[in-house]
Amino acid sequence: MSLLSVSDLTVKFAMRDQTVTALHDISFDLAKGERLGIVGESGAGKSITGFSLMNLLSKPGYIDSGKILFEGQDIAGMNDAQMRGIRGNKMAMIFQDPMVTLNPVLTIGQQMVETLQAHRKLSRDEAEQIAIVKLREVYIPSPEERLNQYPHELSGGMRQRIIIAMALLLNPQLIIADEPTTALDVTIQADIMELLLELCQSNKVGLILITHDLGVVSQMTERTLVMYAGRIVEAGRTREIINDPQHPYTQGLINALPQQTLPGHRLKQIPGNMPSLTSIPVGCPFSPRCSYAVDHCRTTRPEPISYGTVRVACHEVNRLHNDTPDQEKQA
Amino acid sequence: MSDMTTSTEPTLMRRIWDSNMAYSFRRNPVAVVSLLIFAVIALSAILAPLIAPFDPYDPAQIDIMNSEYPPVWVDGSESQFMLGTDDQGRDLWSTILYGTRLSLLIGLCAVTLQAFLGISIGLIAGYVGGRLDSLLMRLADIQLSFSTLMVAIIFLAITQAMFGSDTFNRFAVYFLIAVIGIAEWPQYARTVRATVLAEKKKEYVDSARVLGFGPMRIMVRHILPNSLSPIFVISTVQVANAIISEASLSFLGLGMPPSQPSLGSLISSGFDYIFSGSWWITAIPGIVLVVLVLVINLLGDWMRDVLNPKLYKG
Amino acid sequence: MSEAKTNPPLLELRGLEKRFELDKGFLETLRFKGGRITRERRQVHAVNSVSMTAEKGEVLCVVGESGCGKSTVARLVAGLLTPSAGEIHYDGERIDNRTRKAMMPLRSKMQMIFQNPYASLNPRMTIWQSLVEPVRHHNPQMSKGEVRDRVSDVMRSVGVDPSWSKRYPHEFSGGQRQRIAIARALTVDPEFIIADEPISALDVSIQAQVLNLMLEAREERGLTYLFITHDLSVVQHFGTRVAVLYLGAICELADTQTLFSNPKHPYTRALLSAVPQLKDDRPNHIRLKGEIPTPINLPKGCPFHSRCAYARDQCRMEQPKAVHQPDGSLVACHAVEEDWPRD
Amino acid sequence: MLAYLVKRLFQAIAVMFVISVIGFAIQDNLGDPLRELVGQSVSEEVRQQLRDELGLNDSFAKQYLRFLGNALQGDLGTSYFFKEPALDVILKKLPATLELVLGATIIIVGLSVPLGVYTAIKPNSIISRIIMGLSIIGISIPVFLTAILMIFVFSVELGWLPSFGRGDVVHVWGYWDTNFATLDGWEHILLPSIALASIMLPLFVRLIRAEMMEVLESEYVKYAKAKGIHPGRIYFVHALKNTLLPVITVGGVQIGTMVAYTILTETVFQWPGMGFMFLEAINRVDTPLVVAYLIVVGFIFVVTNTIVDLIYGLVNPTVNLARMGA
Repeated sequence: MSLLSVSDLTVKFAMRDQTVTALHDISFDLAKGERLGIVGESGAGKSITGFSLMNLLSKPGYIDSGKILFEGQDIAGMNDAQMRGIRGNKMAMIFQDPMVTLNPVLTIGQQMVETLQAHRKLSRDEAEQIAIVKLREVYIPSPEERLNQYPHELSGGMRQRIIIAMALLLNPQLIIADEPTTALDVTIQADIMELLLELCQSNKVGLILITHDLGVVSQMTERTLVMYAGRIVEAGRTREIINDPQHPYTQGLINALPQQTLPGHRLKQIPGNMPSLTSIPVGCPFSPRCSYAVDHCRTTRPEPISYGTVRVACHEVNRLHNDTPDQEKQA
Repeated sequence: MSDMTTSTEPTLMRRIWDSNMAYSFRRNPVAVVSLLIFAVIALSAILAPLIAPFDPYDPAQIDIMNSEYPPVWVDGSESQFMLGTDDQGRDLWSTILYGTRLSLLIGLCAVTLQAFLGISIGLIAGYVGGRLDSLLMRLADIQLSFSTLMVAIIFLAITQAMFGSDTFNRFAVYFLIAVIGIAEWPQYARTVRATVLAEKKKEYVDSARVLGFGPMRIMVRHILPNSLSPIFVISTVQVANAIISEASLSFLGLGMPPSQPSLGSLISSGFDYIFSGSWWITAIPGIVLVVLVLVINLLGDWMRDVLNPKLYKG
Repeated sequence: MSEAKTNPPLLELRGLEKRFELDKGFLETLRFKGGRITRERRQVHAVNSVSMTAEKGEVLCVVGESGCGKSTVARLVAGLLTPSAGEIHYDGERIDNRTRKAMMPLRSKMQMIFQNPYASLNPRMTIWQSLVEPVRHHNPQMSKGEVRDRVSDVMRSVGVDPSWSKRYPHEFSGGQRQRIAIARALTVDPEFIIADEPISALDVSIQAQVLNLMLEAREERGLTYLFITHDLSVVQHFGTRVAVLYLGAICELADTQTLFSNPKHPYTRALLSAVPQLKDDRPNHIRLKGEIPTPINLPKGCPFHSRCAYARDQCRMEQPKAVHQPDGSLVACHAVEEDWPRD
Repeated sequence: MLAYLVKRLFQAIAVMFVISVIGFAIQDNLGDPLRELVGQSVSEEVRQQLRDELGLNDSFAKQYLRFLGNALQGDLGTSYFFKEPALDVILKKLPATLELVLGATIIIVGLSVPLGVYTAIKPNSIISRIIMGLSIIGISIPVFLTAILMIFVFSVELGWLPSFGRGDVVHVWGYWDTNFATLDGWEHILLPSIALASIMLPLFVRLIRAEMMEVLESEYVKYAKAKGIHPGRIYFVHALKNTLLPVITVGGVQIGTMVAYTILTETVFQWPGMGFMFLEAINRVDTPLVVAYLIVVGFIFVVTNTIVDLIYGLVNPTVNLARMGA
């Protein structure tokens, strides 16, 4: 049995005079200890997916339909009290910006101890001992002293390490990391990613890594979901998606990277913009920007189909695959 | 991109009607009712000379024998005085109309003065920064910590003592406008400065500087229009506060004289008679004052919810 | 760069420095130490003795991590900040000490594009107003028709639909706004553009659009760019020369190709290795010790010594000078200078 | 820490200096001390001589320095009306005012925190709506009107509570008589305290609510939820502490406003405090007393503001007093 099984998850937002759908029929599985990347640009719905898994959508968002089975239990239908037993305990989350994630008026120790005490009957001393062990695991120098420090006394990279240590406190089954290094510098980013990978592997923790950076996904995960306008457009093994993308959007995303073009030449850009949630086109949401789009694409929404080992939501995937050299030329 | 080019340009009226602000106004019955009540009060105050059955400033129309008649729905009333009369025999309804006119006039003028001073000082302090900024803001802090009312009381008390009460009474309106206007400038200055500092960090200001625009142009054309939301919000609150301040000062005998009563001085003169049972001289102007201030505050609240500016706190 | 000998470079920075005072006012400088009150000023050393040149038509990239002073360099060149020391020369003339009025003629030659497209346009002005304002300001003699033509031309050339004119910035996406911001800079027909992280706030697919636009503008108008970024893959693609900044000082300055094929400074090497690569599964970057120190009251010696695996006593004591290498690059490192064995 | 204190002390002295200049300017321009001393029947020659003796012909600066010197020794002049040192007159009235402010502060602090927190946690409940509705009405009623209304209802109509004065007070120490020792004292202080609190309470409820709602939207509260922390702990440990920080600074400023409002409440309730005294002194043109009041109130403001700043620095870990010092 898989650790996490999401089926037909649909999330809506009740706006001023309409209800918009932020996630459409998201389905995926995650095995125990597996690392999954969710890639997409801003507005694709990747963060909303992350928060839905924690049942932590903030108003006016809500889970409209679908199931989120975690260890066989449906999280989507749980109330807050039931969720509290899971959050931080079996499922932990790492937020994007370490500068604002920690409470500025509580010490690192207080924030770590409270997490432990929320889920286990532990004295403060016992909890602090566990906290120190975990801080050591993330290579925080002199962890005993850190416990008495306030967040503002530490650098961003240090704080993100502490947040990772906090996520590991209760040995969860799954960590959801929402752009964990976007707010950090390049050299620190690489360190944090390496640390996260190492810890997930050694503790056999499942990881869902939400990011916009294909390079990060490529280094960190075994499987990848590519999202566009609230839908999964392509899902499969990371290596295959990076080396041989099937969906025109995934192809466009990879080809648009400067590394994919000779220096000084025009980049292969995807024309147009990501549609806003209120004006998602009928048919395939990517059709207005897609150079392969035919009439059919603009009227009928493509369902995900298996293509080789990946699943792709594209009507034209067969034609496209045969045309790949062409596409290279016209881009 | 295509949906941008095909849609036609809406007219200005349509734009206003469709705007977030107009929409939330229509959806908010409290705001609509408040605006209606405010409009009624403001209109009757402006038209007081036309509506009022008596002229409370005309001694010939006042007869001390008519004093302390209760309103018409109470026993012992006189039908020509709808809301009764005050201690000097003035028709309360007419006096309230004139009093509201004075209260509103002082409130609005004082806020205009505050806004002028505060916005100029706030803009300059925020834009120029440095020593001038710290000096002005320390000054604002000190004045605020003393509270408007305190500054106003001291200032008015001293002017009253210096000029004597006759001269003071003659120019009371101007003194009140001046003192409430000057004493409250820090509220505006701090709010404007805070928004200017926030706006100044934004890149459109840098962009304007790189394009070579002068500081005046940048302040007035670029920064000021973007600082309007908080100015609108505090302006409503400030009008309400100015009206309360005027009433409080008049109540203490440092504002409008009884011969030319504002709502506050009317309440003050009625207070002496409250123990003898003539409650209406205090109660009716009191209700008018509270309703007036309340609707302004409710409008301010609504505006704060819609515009949601980050106001200066502390 | 042999032609540089005959003509002065378009932009030249000589020993540029910028320090920010941390303590405002006399009272804040007071410290209580060892039973006595002493006066001590804390300064942020944002830029330390930076010298570099940009030839006409070049794309000079400045890379580094946050706090390395790259944006400060951009703002100094743009005249948004005044240098604490050093000189800035443009087209052979010194410009850092000019008054606003004296800068005016230069303002139409030198323009800037900013990072955050959501903040770089005045939200209360329509696109048309935003674009017309600079043209009118710099060309008061122009007729209405000429202004209109100039603005319309620029709009078309950057792919801004003229029918957007009456709209306000909030009606556009980030990519569209950045186009408009570029259009605004181009309305005054500049020859030199300072671009401060112009694409880092944008999505990948949009980044490519904006970079292409900037490439086109360079070809069509013969622009010179000072391009500030933290993204090395963009540098490799777009830049002709690169300056790597660390704690406000230049570590390495070289032609893009040279730098990417043969990085010499230990920091440049670490930076290059930290970029996540698409087609390899495992990160194998050079791990740096610790984190970037704060630029307050810099320690002496090489600014990078606290994180450098090769640091020796000399690195802790004296700051390395930038030295020309055989392949034309400029490197500030004792190890490189004296050819210590590395690895 | 010490340097921070020294810094605050410098600022406080600067403010007191400004106040003393204003005070002296008032004294210099308002009323003629000679007339108060000798009346009108004295010849111009004698007047001039007296002026010289009193130093009234000295330069402004010299006179100010003398005024300052006296003030530092606790001599703020002699009240024309009471014929006593002005400072003594004020110190006698001070406890009554301070007890009134204390009563109001207890009401404000005791009610604003729970009400503000409740309305922030459950913004849509009926009780919250009622509280918010009442609070905006509260803001809209001037203090003196609240006071009059309460007198009318509780004293005139119901006859439950007294409408003026301090009632039975018990002597404690020095000039200090307290209301809090007898039932009658409690009855007398109740209405004035409520009236004084009536304008601040809604302001604080709304401020706490707004701050709390902002904090509840913050990333760290969301993170605490994601860690499975109990809502009670999130509200009262994570959110409340962050909420109260800005409230403390506002509170400091509001103390000034509160002292000003004592003038209004004391007038309505004829409370024998220094606000009531101040208004009487103004009507009697008792200049030394007016000036003395100004200086004493200024002193109170400066002290409380300094204390509030220090508390803020101690409570807020991101303001590092030690670092500001060392």
